[in-house]
Amino acid sequence: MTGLRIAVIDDHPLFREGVRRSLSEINGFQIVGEGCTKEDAIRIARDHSPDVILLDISMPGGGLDAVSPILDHFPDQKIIMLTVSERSDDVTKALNSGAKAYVLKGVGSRALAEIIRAVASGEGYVSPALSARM
Amino acid sequence: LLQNKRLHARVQRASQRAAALNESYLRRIGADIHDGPAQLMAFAALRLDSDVLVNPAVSEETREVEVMAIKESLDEAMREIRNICEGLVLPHIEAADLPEIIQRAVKAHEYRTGSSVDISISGTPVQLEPSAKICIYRFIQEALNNGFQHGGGIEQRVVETFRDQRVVVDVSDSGPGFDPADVCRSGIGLAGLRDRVESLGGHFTIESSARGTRVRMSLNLDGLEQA
Amino acid sequence: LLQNKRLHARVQRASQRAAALNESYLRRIGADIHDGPAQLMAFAALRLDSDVLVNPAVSEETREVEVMAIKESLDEAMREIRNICEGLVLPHIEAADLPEIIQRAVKAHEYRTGSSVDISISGTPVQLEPSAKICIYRFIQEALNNGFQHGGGIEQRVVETFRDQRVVVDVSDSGPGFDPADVCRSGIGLAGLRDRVESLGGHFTIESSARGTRVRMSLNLDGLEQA
Ligand SMILES: Nc1ncnc2c1ncn2[C@@H]1O[C@H](COP(=O)(O)OP(=O)(O)OP(=O)(O)O)[C@@H](O)[C@H]1O
Ligand SMILES: Nc1ncnc2c1ncn2[C@@H]1O[C@H](COP(=O)(O)OP(=O)(O)OP(=O)(O)O)[C@@H](O)[C@H]1O
Ligand SMILES: [K+]
Ligand SMILES: [Mg+2]
Ligand SMILES: [Mg+2]
Ligand SMILES: [Mg+2]
Repeated sequence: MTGLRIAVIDDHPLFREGVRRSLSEINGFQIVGEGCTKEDAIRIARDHSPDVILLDISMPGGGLDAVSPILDHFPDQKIIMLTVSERSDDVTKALNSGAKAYVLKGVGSRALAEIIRAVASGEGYVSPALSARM
Repeated sequence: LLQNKRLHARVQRASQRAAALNESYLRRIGADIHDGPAQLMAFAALRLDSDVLVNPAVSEETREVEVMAIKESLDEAMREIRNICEGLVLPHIEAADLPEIIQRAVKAHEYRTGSSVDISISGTPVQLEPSAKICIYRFIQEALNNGFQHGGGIEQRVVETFRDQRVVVDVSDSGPGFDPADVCRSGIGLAGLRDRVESLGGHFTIESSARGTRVRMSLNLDGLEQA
Repeated sequence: LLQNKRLHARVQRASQRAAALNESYLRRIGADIHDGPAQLMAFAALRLDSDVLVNPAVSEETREVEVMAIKESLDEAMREIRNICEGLVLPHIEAADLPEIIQRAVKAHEYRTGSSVDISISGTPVQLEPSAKICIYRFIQEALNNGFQHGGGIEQRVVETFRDQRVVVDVSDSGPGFDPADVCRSGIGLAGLRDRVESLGGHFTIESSARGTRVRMSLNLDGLEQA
């Protein structure tokens, strides 16, 4: 099966499992890597070059600190932050570092799938609750 | 005068640390919520959107399994939130006297851990400020918690005595003990207790050996004059 | 000596109240969580049990509506939890200097309320303890909040000045004012601010008239010696 190749980096196993299951029941996605640290994110980007990386913020090493190292080597890598944090500092840092999208956890599976497709095709996205405030 | 100044300086430093401590306590609550309930709720929200829940082609059994998984994570989130809130909120202790406060702190610990704790109370009737009651409650709560977590919960005891106008509360266990010198001041457990007690002008001591640990606090009832 | 004793007594009383205050703050957070997100989650959990979700006889549309209602209340619960956590956790202020702290407190208020606040900062470079920084941040946060809630947010200003080794921070508005004598000491807003400031040996004053309100705190940089 082909389709968009996705990596999920999040230190919460249940949430990761939720993403895996959600994408697997929708056609057109394939999980090619899972991890739970900043180092995992960098390694998976290098070894699997996924189409899109879903990246948590609050995890060992810090998700935000993985963005620049990944983009330094693979400038075209598409990264979606998927996090509980709605701190404006985090949003700003993520987007300034080159993440293509910033999605708040609480997003539904179908909505998430659409956002991933949009980002894969070159669009950006920020959760409405946040973009309204910026 | 010099002594007075030193004492004053100590109280003030302790109360500065108590303020910083409170902030780190709040930060810990924030982190607890973020790492626990928030993630579980995020999972529930994600899965609630799944096609499995609405698609008529999906079997009743498959749907049932999915709904149960969502419900479980929501239930777990609610349990965690309840625990966090419970730890936050002191029982109303304004109206309680010293024996009641000690008993409540011990009961809450026994209930939470399923373990049992010996109590001995002097029974001397003493009038305490709310701040002193809070301090004693939090002291017993955290010290019992440490005895359970780090001391294996072995022979835990709470002993209250009254001498020379001082209320003395000991919390002890017969666990493996530890070297208090190894514990850094910045923690929010033992260091927090010391700050709480000293910011009220009281004394705080730890004794620990291979035979067990005793943490002691004492408060002078006449306040600072005789501190 | 007598003066020293009185000063000491004041600091100690304030720090006792600060301890009680922390508890009531924690209690309020507990109550906020309990009344808000916990109720919404309970609602979601209840609806998740509904037969509508699994019964094959129910139409896709009906099921969809039910799922949406559950998702709504979960979303709302998450929003509330995020808000509560945000208010809990101070930005990291250890590394920040005084101007930054003031700016952050003001920015956070402007961001949250969508209103705007004037700032004036003396620019005198001063070294502050973390406890003093926290105190100033929380002071500005709560005083701006009051000015917005009760003072209509009219011409809100934060002014920092430095004189005689004291950092002075004023938060003011041109709202309708109030009689400070009417405010009971047990609140956790203004009373809390006073206790925070006094427990660090500082001064706290309120001036209010029909032309507006000014709340002022000042801290002595040389600590207690010259307090
Ligand atoms: N009753 C005890 N028996 C054995 N070791 C103890 C006991 N109490 C404390 N300690 C030791 O002292 C350390 C510091 O205790 P403290 O309460 O400050 O932090 P903590 O319990 O590790 O974490 P926290 O209380 O912040 O959750 C503990 O990690 C443990 O090693
Ligand atoms: N800037 C202000 N303008 C007008 N009235 C004020 C102002 N600040 C405070 N007050 C009055 O003083 C009262 C006490 O304020 P305080 O901050 O102690 O409590 P609160 O704001 O009512 O509640 P809380 O802060 O606990 O949420 C307010 O209810 C209000 O009547
Ligand atoms: K996160
Ligand atoms: Mg995480
Ligand atoms: Mg501990
Ligand atoms: Mg207020």
